[in-house]
Amino acid sequence: MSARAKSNEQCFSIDEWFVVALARTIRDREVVFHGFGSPCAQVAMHVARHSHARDMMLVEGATYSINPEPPFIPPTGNDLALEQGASYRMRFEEFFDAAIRGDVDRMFLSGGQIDRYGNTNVTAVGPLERPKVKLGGGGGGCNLAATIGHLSLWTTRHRSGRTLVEHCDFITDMGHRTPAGSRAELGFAGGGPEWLVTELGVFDFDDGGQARLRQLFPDVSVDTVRAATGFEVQVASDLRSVPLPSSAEIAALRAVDPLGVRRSEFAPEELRRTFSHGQSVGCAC
Amino acid sequence: MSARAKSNEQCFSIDEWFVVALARTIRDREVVFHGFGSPCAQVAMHVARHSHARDMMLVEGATYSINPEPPFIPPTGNDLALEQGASYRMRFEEFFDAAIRGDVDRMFLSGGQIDRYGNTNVTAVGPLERPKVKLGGGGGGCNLAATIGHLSLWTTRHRSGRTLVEHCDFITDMGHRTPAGSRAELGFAGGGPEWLVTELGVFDFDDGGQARLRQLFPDVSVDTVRAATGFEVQVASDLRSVPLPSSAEIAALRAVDPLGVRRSEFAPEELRRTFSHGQSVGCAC
Amino acid sequence: MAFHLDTDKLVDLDRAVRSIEDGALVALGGGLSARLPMALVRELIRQGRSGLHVVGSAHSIDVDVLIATGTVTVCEESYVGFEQDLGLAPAYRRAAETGTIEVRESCCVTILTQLRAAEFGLPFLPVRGVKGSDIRRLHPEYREVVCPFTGETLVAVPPLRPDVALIHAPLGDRRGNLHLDQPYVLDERFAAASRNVIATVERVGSAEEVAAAGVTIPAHLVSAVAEVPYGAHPASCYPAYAYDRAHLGEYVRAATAGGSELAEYLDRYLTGQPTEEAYRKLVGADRLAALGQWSESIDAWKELFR
Amino acid sequence: MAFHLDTDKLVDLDRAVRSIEDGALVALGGGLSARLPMALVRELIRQGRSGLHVVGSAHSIDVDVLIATGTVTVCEESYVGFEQDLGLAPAYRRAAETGTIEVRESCCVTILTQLRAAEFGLPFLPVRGVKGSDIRRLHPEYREVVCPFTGETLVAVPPLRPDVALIHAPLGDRRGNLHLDQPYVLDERFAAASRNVIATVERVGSAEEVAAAGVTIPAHLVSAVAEVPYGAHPASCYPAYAYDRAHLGEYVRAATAGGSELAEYLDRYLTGQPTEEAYRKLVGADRLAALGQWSESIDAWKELFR
Repeated sequence: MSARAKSNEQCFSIDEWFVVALARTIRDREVVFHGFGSPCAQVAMHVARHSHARDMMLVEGATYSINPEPPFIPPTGNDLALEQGASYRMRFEEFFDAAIRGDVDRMFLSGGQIDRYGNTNVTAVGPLERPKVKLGGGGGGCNLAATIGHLSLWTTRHRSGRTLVEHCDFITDMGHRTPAGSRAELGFAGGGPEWLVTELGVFDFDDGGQARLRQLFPDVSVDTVRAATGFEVQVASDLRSVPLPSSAEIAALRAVDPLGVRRSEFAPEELRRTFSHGQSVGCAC
Repeated sequence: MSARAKSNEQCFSIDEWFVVALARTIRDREVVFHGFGSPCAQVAMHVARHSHARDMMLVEGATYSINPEPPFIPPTGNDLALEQGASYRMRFEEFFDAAIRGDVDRMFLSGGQIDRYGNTNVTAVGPLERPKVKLGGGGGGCNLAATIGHLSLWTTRHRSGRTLVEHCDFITDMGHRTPAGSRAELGFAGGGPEWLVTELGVFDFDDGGQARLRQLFPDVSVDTVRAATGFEVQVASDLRSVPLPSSAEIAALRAVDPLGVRRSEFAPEELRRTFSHGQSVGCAC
Repeated sequence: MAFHLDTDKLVDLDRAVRSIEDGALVALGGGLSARLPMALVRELIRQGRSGLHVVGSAHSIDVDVLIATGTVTVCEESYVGFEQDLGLAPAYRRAAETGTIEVRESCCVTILTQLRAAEFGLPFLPVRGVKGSDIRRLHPEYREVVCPFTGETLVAVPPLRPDVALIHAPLGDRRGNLHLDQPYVLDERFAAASRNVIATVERVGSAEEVAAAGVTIPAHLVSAVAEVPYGAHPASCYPAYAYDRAHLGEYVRAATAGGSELAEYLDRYLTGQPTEEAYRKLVGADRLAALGQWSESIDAWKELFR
Repeated sequence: MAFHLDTDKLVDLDRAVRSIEDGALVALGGGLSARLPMALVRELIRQGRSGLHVVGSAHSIDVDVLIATGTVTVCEESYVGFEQDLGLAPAYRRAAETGTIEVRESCCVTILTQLRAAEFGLPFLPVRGVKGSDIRRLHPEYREVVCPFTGETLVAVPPLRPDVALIHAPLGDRRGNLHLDQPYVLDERFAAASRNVIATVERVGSAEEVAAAGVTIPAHLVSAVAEVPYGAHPASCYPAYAYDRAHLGEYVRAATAGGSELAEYLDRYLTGQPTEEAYRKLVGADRLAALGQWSESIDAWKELFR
């Protein structure tokens, strides 16, 4: 590695730090899946498998290939690039059956709306009969969310104020509790949302299944989070800064995502946020 | 074909005529299946496909291969010989699903006991708790018999007097009616037994679902059939001789079954019954 | 259902599509922007089909352009869109927001389960996760069933038996045997659950060639086959070609603008081209050939996605 | 269930089988006299395992010899026997007739359905045909369920989750990827529904070799792999070898006779041979090699079956 490249890894942007924060929600030896149209989660899984979770089983989100070594992450999820070097390629139903019977440990999920219980809406904003925005839809999330071991939620649009909401207009994928009841009441074996990572900070979920702010990016204040959040923000007593990414993580990320597809999830103004290992904010490199 | 071979086809034994009679229960363009351990039915299907039913779809009974051209029929049903030349090899579940949803038109079924409604017992003779004879078991027949279009039943042990019985000790595969009800009452889409071919003659089934003698082999009398049958024998008003096999059918049969596995179904004394096209009984060739 | 036993099912695209009736329940093969049955979709539009009820997992331009042309009445896909890259599906979004189509959004697992009910010959099958989701509000046809062993209440879903599944494959033979590369998405299940399968193939090969490549969907499930090179364009059909991201971008921009811009796109690429040959000519041989150059090097491949 | 993520699962046969407990619910792979997991069966007998509950579709010497040695308490196969050729399964028949085993004879479709319930993570699934059959009398655990759409009463069956599936494959790798030739019978379903899969393979190859041949059962479903040449003998394992009809005949004669003749067979081939190597030596290298000569000519193949 050249001195120039090494130096570059001292310096990173919010999309990179964000992806690393997502990657760290994965534990080693977990079986992990991401939905399609989720480049941040997709890149995060590859980063994890090349850093702290080398023995995880990575299942690609639309090719169902296992542990591929893609030469790059393409901007579409069902692409042959995502099967390169895979040890096996599951059939569609082979993956979904495994997930429904409880053999998949973690899934990444996002949403146009997310509420305090981690319920997510990817179906429609506004009234169902005449929605203000018809979103793309949930893919397989509705059933998967019930049975997969843990969910890592994320959004890159927290600051908009429209994403973390008091109530989802439509619950596509269940979090910890919906008007229909809790997971226990519905008989769901999956543990539900464990983390919610946003471009402002990281939430976990308390015993009542409600989101709780645990970590902040260093250029973000609790007030900023409160202002951007539609539900009352609980703050953990040990609130701290999001741990810095390692050089190895940054290197892995840049290697797997040379096209920068992860960046498509962020508003352009967010992408100006850069950091370095030396100073936590406003890297000039 | 040599003159000698041609002459031989004028002369045939009961196993050959019997298999041809079975073959003729198949209509062209039907999808047809035989259970394993059923060499007569197995050979009959190949005979049909090489004579009057060239566009049938033949599904081998334990390899689920479609339209194979086996170099010979081996004495075991799950053998690679039975996949040679197949246009496709179904998975186990692919075949069973097709049959259960109604895409298979005909199945051959036999039984250690068969009653007048075409119910068959391949499970146990005598009381269930302490059977006199534990038979092999029904494979997939119990569900298949409910939904496959038509059943061609057969037995080579009619003369024993123990096979066509008043009541089956155990109903493995349903015919037209069991103590649980009729097919219509149970909601079964399959038409049930259409033919019952024995080494003595051929039965069809009347509107009430009861077996009715339609054809006799020429060396068999109605009294012989009555003596060998545990239920009252209904005789069709147009009772006639089993139609003779054609030379082409005999040739097809001998080509596909050079090992004579079909003969394993018959008692040795039956196999002495030979016939010819010129004279109907007691061929001397 | 009922197997298709004809030994020669090779027909031209026009005839293959003519058998599909207005109002048909149509399953769309492939997924996202891969192996979509676009030639079949274009021919449906050329023939002015209407009232279709489309079902599938996660789809993009196939569904959106059918909606843009007023071909669809009911949309029962699990997702319609262009992922993060190109965003929401413009025509789908507009039609849903203005109520010109009925959205019966479903979940991949539920669709799979309903296809299995048809494939297994069962009158219902249970699913679990729908219970916590508002997806259920979009499906008043769902019922409940109590497990007789555990007492658990599950959601019961009915069989899904499409009138026809539209599938594009890289290779097939005249009998209808199809070879697909993975991911097969729902194509195998569609083929087994649907009354008819109409397939387009990049190339018709001999039965031996298809058998050697591997039969993914057997002939007895397929009712008609048409040979249509680039029949998935602008979706990918590996190993032949990658997707045409620039074309998808052009479509999304036109469809987002709507009005005359969308009409222009539709006229230019669909109604204005009487045949697939004309469509290919319009797109351009050079452009199509470039999509096949993904295999030359990683850099060439990457270049297609910049 | 729960995936098996270890990267090296290669163990010796003794250790592989030691993990199976007395009383286990054991699924037997292969079918009739093809690809039966005979080395695993022999090792179970050598280790004196007892109380097994065996499940499978149509089987022969594997089940019969387990019963002959008193290893089985409950038999839930759809068929046990030697087809028309060699007839009824002697030990199975005797044990059933004298009540020394519990016969829970089932139907292939019902077993498939129960395995699917486990594979799909559902607490029950419906079947239909059992209603007209006395097979139901052998299964008091079955319940009924009414279809909420049609009102039809169906039989509800519970999931079948074997503790372990025993599978023999012609080729596998150290991670546990298995390549099988068709027919796979229930092996794929067993692998997905069972808590553990213990596999023997004719030969361990590289991951690349197995991938090129085609992975039928993926490593994450497999808990242990042992390399055992002729591990299916006297059943077949194509393309390596045909079944040993003479040996099956020898077994059936001894088992039919029972008493000292059966004891002699069991001592000679099973308890008297401490390892598979000793078993192969006893059967004879020439005999085993002859079973591989099926591919030389049709006549050579046929000769094995005369």
